[in-house]
Amino acid sequence: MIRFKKVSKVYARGARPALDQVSLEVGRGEFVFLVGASGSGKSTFLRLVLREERPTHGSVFVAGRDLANLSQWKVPQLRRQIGCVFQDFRLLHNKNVFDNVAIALQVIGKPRHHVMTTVPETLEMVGLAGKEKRLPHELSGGEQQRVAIARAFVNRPAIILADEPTGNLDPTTSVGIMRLLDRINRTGTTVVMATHDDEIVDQMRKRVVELVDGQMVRDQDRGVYGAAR
Amino acid sequence: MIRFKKVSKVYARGARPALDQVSLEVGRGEFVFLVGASGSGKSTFLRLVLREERPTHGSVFVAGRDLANLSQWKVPQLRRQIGCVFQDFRLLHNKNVFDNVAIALQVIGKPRHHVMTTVPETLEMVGLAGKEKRLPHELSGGEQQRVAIARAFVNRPAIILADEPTGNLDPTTSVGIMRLLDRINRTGTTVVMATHDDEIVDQMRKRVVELVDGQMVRDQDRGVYGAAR
Amino acid sequence: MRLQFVLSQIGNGLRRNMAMAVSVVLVTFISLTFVGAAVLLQMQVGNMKDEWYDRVEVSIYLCPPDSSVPACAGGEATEQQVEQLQDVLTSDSLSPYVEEVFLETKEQAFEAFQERFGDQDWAQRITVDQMQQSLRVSLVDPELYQVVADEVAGRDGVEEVIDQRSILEPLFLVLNRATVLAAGLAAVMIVAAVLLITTTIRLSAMSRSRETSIMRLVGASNFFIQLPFMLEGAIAALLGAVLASTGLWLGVRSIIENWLAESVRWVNFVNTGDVLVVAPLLVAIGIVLAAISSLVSLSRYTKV
Amino acid sequence: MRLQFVLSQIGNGLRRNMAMAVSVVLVTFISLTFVGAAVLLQMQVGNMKDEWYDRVEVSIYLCPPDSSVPACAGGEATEQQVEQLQDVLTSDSLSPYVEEVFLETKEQAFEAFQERFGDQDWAQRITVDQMQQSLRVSLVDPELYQVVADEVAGRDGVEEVIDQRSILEPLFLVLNRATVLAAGLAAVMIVAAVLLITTTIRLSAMSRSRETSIMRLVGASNFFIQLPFMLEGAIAALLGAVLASTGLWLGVRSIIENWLAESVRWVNFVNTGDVLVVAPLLVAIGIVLAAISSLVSLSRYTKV
Ligand SMILES: Nc1ncnc2c1ncn2[C@@H]1O[C@H](COP(=O)(O)OP(=O)(O)OP(=O)(O)O)[C@@H](O)[C@H]1O
Ligand SMILES: Nc1ncnc2c1ncn2[C@@H]1O[C@H](COP(=O)(O)OP(=O)(O)OP(=O)(O)O)[C@@H](O)[C@H]1O
Ligand SMILES: [Mg+2]
Ligand SMILES: [Mg+2]
Repeated sequence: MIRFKKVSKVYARGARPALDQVSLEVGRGEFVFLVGASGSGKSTFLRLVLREERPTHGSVFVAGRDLANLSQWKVPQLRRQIGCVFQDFRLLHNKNVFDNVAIALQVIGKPRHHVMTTVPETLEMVGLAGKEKRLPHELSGGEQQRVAIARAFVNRPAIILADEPTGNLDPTTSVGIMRLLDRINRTGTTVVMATHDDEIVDQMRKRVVELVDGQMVRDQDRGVYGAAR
Repeated sequence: MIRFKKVSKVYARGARPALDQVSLEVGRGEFVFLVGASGSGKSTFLRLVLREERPTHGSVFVAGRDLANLSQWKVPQLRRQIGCVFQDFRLLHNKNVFDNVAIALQVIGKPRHHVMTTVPETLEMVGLAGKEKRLPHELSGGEQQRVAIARAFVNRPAIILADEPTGNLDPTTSVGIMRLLDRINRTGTTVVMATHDDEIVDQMRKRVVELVDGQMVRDQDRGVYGAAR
Repeated sequence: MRLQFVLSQIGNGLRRNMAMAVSVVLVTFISLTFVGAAVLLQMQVGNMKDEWYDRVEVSIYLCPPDSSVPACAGGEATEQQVEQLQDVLTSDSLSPYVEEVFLETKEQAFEAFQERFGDQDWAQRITVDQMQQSLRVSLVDPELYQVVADEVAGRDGVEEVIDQRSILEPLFLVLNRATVLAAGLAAVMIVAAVLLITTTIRLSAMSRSRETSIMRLVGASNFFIQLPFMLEGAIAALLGAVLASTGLWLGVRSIIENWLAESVRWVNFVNTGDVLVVAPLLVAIGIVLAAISSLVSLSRYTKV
Repeated sequence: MRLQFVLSQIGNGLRRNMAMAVSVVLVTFISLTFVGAAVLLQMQVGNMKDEWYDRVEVSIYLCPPDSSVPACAGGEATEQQVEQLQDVLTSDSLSPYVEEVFLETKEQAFEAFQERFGDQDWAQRITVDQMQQSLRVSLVDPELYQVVADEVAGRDGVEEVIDQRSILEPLFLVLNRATVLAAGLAAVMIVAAVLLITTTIRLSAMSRSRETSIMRLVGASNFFIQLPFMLEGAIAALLGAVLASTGLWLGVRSIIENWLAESVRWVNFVNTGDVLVVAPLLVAIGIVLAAISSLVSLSRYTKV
């Protein structure tokens, strides 16, 4: 699903690379934790998959396509196959829960009846049935993150990228979010999640990829957070 | 140093209160952890101390002053006695480390020679000596948070408020930041820190105040994160 | 679903940057008003040239009895001299240039004089004899005045040859200067308008950067993201153009049709009909301005 | 330390919103140019009133030999009639209104006529006898013309009484209408300028909201946070005012001093000196505009 071939990324001239010769393959339906200290390049990895950035060296393949050959106007097509979840939720404050999720279908031109059936279905799945009319600030942090996950998942993408989705949440709420992502993963969706949260990683026992200063130092099946320390 | 007398805060009409009848006293030189689930009112508590918000009921006293009687133009004076640290660092991206710290002295009109001596001193203390000329993105997350702490501490405030200062940092880096805050606390500065990080709270064994849905449910000396669960 | 979504986006944008949208409308309004005014002034110049250059003639003033000009030392022009001059003007060498020759007698000159100055007190005491005979020559091409003048000037009985066009030149000079002034103001204002529309779009993009980044994240196409911004600019520019057309129409109606055209009857003024011709031009300019500004600002502020 | 800090903030702000700052300068420029033009036009009207209303007189035209007016049925005004009229004008009842009475003889009228129309061909054939005697009365208060006219009109030997002021009225009408037009354009542009400055400050505040919130956090006073924004607006407005003054100066120099004043010598035109009087006014208006806009936008966008 995602393949990195000796990918390096240098942001500013002369700075040390944010990613350094990373080669990695993530198969369909896998669940991968990306761990590493702050600044180790986790977000950079995810941005390369989304083609928000282009690699300085090496090539990135997503869903079988070489992103280097992808012309600019086809990037939206790529992104429709990828759902994103962030630490800060990134919801629209002035739109209610339903609209926040519906926007993902509206901008890609889905017909009205499709939106009307799919959105409630997805909200039901993430456990927000009955809260369609609430505004984001009327929800708890955990609920807001569920809205964000619903938005990422509503058009059934092949891949979900999550950048520290539990970073703003307390431990109890975090566990709920992890259960939800695990459930989505079981539907066959590939999930790549960057995180600092050692408890969660240790508990889930999934594949763990560790970055240190942009280099991949560990790729462990059913791994734990701190193994390399 | 900080005294809350039956403080309630309701944001939007009809919503449940973000803080509900909270009474609390924090003495000079204390170190207090504010814990609670997402949306339990931790940030609201800190915003009330900073007078970014005004309480709906009750009164807030900071450094002996009743914030209700504080006229608008005296608010800056209040803030000069309070240093703030946030999860997202809030540094100026286009200014280097020195300038980011110096701004806290410049805006309150300190003379040049005072800036020139105090800033390097503080940077030395937080362990950033020699990195004065770096821009924020050339630093690791932990180092950026140290810059933010230096800025909060550079004019020796009586109080430091920290809103999830380790939320964006990996466990190892977080421990370093906590040591630094502890050291600042030992100089006699009152520290109030909102956090989700159970490991850190359990490890430090300081006073813990827990909020649940805006209500104070626990105030424990040398407490742990999960005691009330 | 999509159209409705785009429309709601535009509504949001305009409402959020109300002050900005109003100032774009006003500045476009003023700049296009000047463009329109410049065009109308040039139409006026064209009108007057068309009308007058056809009618204007070369006047060959014939010697009066008591002229002080040396060429008239021989006294009043004789009938024979007048006939000779008419022959010269209709001869083979000049006839290609001359369209018509016409002798204005003293009586005719007196009539024209009374028509122009008749309401003045002293004019009533001017007599027919104080008037002067002249040959009025209309030319095939008014620009070739000099050929005729060279041939006729200095002949017996000719006091002075005058090209009536030269009397009109100062008027055209004033009108042309006014055109330049209006065009200059229009240019400055258009620069301001382009900068403004650019900034409006930019402001709009900035204040909606969260929405935009989220839309990009969920796979909205570039066009879909940029369309609302472009339409916002275009709507504002369009409103400005409509206001400018209305302003010009009202101006022409009140200043020219209801006032100047009443008091100065001998000029063929531009009218509100001409404004209707200019209006589509203004609208087109407004839309082009908006389009250019959109391209400039959007490529910078909302890229994928 | 503080001043330097504020200056660097302003520099940053202006650089970041270059397009916006330029459009504020241009729009302020144009709007203040119209304000200036309106003021100069009114100065021109004032000039001309001062100069001409003092000089204008009531002309009492005396009967010529061959007048068709019934009052002159008795033929040319006799010397006795003229003396009687002079007596009336200097009598106790009229003397408070009349400043000076002066008899213009036919010769003097001829001279004045030749001076005005002398370069026209037909004027050279007008004789002294065709001119007309008149009494020229200058009034203490030109507004009280009617008192004198009522007393004198219809007496023997008086053909017509004319208030010269009425000849000037159409000219003043044109100038006043031009003033209204300029003032109207100025008003629209000033609205645009205020909206623009407001939006510039707002844009500036938005694009620096991170800095601002951080400065607030570390205890910067409101004034210290808002000062750079206010100064940005003021600098832009000031530049606009300076440009407007320069524009008016150049305009007056090239259009009036080098052109109109050369060709129309009988009018006391406004000059570049007057522009220097108007300039400080424009600067003051610019600064007031900026101040108002700042107050409006800053209270909304950078509150503590
Ligand atoms: N836009 C950018 N321009 C320049 N340098 C950048 C940029 N984004 C990230 N970097 C640098 O690249 C490196 C890797 O950053 P990245 O955000 O990928 O780390 P991360 O693992 O996500 O860290 P965190 O846990 O703090 O989110 C860091 O040194 C950072 O300073
Ligand atoms: N500006 C605001 N307007 C309206 N409601 C708000 C606002 N800020 C916070 N709230 C609401 O007040 C409640 C408490 O919010 P607060 O930010 O204090 O919680 P918190 O404990 O800091 O949560 P977190 O751990 O997510 O930061 C929440 O229900 C939130 O939705
Ligand atoms: Mg990251
Ligand atoms: Mg919070």
